[in-house]
Amino acid sequence: MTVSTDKPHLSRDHMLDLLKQMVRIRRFEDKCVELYTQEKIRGFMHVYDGEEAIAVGVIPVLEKRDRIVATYREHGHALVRGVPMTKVMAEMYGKQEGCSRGRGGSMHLFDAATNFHGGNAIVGGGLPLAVGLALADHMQGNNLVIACFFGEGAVAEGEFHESLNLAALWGLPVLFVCENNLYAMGTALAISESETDIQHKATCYRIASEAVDGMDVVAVEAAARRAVHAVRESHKPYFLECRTYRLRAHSMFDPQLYRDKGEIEVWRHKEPIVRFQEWLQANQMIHQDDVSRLESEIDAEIAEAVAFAEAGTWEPVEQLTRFTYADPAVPTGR
Amino acid sequence: MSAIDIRKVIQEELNNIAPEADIASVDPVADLREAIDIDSMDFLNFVIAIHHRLGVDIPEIDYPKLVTLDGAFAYINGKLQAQQ
Amino acid sequence: MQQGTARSETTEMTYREAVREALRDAMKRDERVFLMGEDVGRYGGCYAVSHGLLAEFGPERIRDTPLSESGFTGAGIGAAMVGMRPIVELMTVNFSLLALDQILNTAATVRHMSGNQFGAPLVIRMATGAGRQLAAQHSHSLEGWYAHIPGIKVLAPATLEDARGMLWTALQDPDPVIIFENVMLYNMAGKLAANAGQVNIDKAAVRRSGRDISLISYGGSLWKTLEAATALAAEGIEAEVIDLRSLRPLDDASIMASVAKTRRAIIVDEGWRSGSLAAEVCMRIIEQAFWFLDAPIGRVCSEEVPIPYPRHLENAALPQAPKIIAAAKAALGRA
Amino acid sequence: MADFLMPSLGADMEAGTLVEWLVKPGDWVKRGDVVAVVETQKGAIEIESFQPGQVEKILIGLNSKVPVGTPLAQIKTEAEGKAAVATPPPAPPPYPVTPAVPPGMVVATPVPRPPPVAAAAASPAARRLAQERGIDLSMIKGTGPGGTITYADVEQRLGAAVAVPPSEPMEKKRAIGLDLDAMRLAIAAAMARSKREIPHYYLEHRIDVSASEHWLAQRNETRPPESRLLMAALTIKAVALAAHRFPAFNGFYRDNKFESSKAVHVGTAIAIRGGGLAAPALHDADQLPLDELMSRMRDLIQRTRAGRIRGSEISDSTITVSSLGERGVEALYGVIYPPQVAIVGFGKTVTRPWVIDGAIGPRPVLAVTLSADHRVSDGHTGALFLAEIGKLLMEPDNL
Repeated sequence: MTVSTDKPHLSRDHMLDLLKQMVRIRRFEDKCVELYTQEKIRGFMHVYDGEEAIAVGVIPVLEKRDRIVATYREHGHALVRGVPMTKVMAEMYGKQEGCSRGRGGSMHLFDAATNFHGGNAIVGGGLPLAVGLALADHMQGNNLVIACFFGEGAVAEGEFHESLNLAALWGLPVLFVCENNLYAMGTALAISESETDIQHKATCYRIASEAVDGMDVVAVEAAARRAVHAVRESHKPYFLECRTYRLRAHSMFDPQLYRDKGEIEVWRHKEPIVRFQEWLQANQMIHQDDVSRLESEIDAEIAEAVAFAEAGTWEPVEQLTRFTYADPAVPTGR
Repeated sequence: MSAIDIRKVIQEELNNIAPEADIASVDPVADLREAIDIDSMDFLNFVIAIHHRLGVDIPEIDYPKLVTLDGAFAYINGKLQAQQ
Repeated sequence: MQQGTARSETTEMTYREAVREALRDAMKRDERVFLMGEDVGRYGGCYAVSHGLLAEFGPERIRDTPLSESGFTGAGIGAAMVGMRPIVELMTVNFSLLALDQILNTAATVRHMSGNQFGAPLVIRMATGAGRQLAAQHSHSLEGWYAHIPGIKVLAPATLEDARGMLWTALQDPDPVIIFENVMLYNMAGKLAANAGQVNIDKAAVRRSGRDISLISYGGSLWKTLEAATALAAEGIEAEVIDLRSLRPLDDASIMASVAKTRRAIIVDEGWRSGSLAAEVCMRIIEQAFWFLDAPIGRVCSEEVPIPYPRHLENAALPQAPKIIAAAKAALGRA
Repeated sequence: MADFLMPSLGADMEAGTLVEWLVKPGDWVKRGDVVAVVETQKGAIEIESFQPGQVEKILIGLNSKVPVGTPLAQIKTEAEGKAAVATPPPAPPPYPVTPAVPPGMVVATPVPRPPPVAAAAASPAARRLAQERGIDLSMIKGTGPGGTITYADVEQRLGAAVAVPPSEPMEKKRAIGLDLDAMRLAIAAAMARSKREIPHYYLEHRIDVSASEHWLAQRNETRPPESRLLMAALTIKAVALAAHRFPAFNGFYRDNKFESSKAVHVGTAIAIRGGGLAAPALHDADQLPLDELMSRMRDLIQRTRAGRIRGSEISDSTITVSSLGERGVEALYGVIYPPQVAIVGFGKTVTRPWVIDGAIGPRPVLAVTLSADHRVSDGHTGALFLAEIGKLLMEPDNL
């Protein structure tokens, strides 16, 4: 699912594809929540409901050779990037057919084939990593773009500032994408940051920056085109703040004491799928049968993924310590 | 070193030599060799122990002064005071 | 002092110069290698190890970093993940705590966690140990912490040969390797073979053979242990001194071979006793050589106290030769 | 009909308390509708139905705490609701109960196979007991893993019940580790055999020991206690040197013949506090310098009284010396320890009137006695033997 980066396409196929990608994430996350309540998925799980427009708007603009670093809320990013839904679901089950051999789980999806350098459970942990990937590219001259996704919570981490400074100081091709969903777990932005205009923080490091309505997939895509183009040409980092909102709890076990239901309802009407679908229907770009067709295609893909995971196998315990260190017989990357 | 400490050391060392004897109830002026059946080797070990623990050297000619509990205490106490 | 010395088979050198030689050698032989750390370039290194390297290799490969330990260590890990062979210098183990998250949660873990999708073949060097009256925050000896972590290897070069030879071998390793250089050794001078080069990094070494007791140590403490062994010999006690060299993985075979012969062991470790590397070595001896033991295994570690600033207190807190001698005699049942 | 189950909402949630129903039987629900509120340790959480259909029956009352997976209500699926009874949707496949620990996860660390028994592998405790009781480990067959010798093996080898396990701290009691009753039986047997089999003859010789006493006092004067000598050391050395010159008193009478011994191992009779006697050997006493002999004797006495004599020390003596010290009697006539052939006794040193160069003066006089086996030697050589001991004691420099 790559999109030409020169001028914004508003073709019907492209619009339908954007809608399908967002609905695909939403329904996948919905199934994951169901499976979690049935104890099929364990550990921590953070779903992407409400923020789909960012992954769907940004990731397709990247090229196959570019690299992505994400966070523990990375199911959507992995799916849009092209990590097979079967392997993602199997990973959620902990089966060895999963994309990280079942060893990572929801927060640690890795895929070398798509240069998906993983989820990361440490807030801000991915930023220095992305800088490193960009440093290597800087030295190897492959003119890549390294997209680094993180929540607004990460800006409080030293690593955020260290990474932005390093990227700006050494001129490294990092596209910093901040998914500002207003809440760092239970802490609203206003009570965790002196300067709540996140995008402004980037200017302190002389990094070109922009803020965009994260609920508008078309706006996000347009901003992403500008950003990726800028990074590719200038070899300098670019900071894209996407203002969004998460409809579900931070994670499964979160009674959301920190926000009231009214606020959630307000955002439910502004969420990306509802807005985009209503806009498309208002402009006769799509019809109800288009929607039901793409929904049934998605449900079939999800059913197949669940079946694949259910049929998956447990890694034999004798292999517990395997790959703690490199195995000379097995090259890295498989 | 206090008087009590000195008597405690003497009692402990005699106890090492004659474990089954009840040193505490021995008449302080009685001849230890009779009271708790110690021979010349035992007495030499006692003298060695006192030298080791308290740094007091007891020449052979002074041995007779230490054959009773009181005698031993007086002799050792005197030597320690002199060293202070 | 490096080039042009007469072709005698050995050159007089300090431990610091041996490490510098190792860096120069690695940088010349592999262009993927670059050095990154605080003050390694213009300043020439906090312990003057990288002095002169900036002029020789330029700012791209001798990279001064801001005080962002987590940042540049993570960057080193990231660069190693995709083809570079960085040498990250964390000035001392004390500052490595800021980078421990990157070292543990990414470097040590990524290969296993990603199902072998990614590795992190970098080398992290850090100074360690006390003895310079730098007080509590700058005197840690936490080799044991790192030796606890599966996924990384941990080395402690105590001799000039190891300071010179371990780096290149470590750089060839596909997994992260941490090299601890004890601060008290930098000034240690000695003779090094002119053609000294690569050494193995997984075997312990018998620095002094003996039959009465095994004194097992590493890094800075090795020299205090040898001093103790010499003193013991004067009293007719023949101590065998084992230099662990690799703290992870531990060379069990060499340890057990020695203990099976002497039947007694004392471990000398500058870490704090509780949960220390010494504790681990003791437990392995009990697990593998229990039937040969003739005396309880002894340990000589730092006193469990933040290292104090005054010299006499610092010395009292650290393992010293007299403590080692006393422990050895106790194990031999001699006053 | 599908069951609506208590959902698992967190990695560490085992149960939930249903605090509010938002639907009642007959209500229609779609996927994602919130149907109830559950109280957990983290607070109240709205739970949604993933099963569209009509609420058939509420199974659980309010405020009842139930484990995860408990059916809370029954929902008639849409199809069922509208048409003939359709087969209920297949119950989700039984969730493979992941064992808390996947099978075989706990890899039992193998019991370390002890190395092949090159040296006698024995547990530290076994070694200590064997060393204390003078037992030779290589004589014991180990029953521990891999034939390794355990504490019990050594204990078993000792036979007699060990009075007190050596690890117990020493309280006020007779010498630890020594079974005095067993010892009394052993002495009785030896003495009876000696009297039965050995034709003893007895000799006595009195010696002026002023020279030795003066030599001792002068020598000890400048020495710390640790390196001082006792008269006992001189007497034993004298007997040893004499036994070396008169082999008829130094050896074993076995199988009806006498074998003299080149080596002189002097059995030193040691009284054990609270009764009991042992005469462990001072090996090669004739070749030991006095200081060495003294320190070995001290060690031997201390170990004997602690019950820690080696097997070899008990059986090796070639001649025995017995002394009752200062408070004994003037002369003692010992009973020979079979298979030895002689025992020399030293009485108490007594100040007696003594004739020197025709004049009488007080002199410290010591009675030396000999009990010897008349099958091996006779009075004449016995007398020469005693005279030699006397001469040596009067010229201490030769000791």
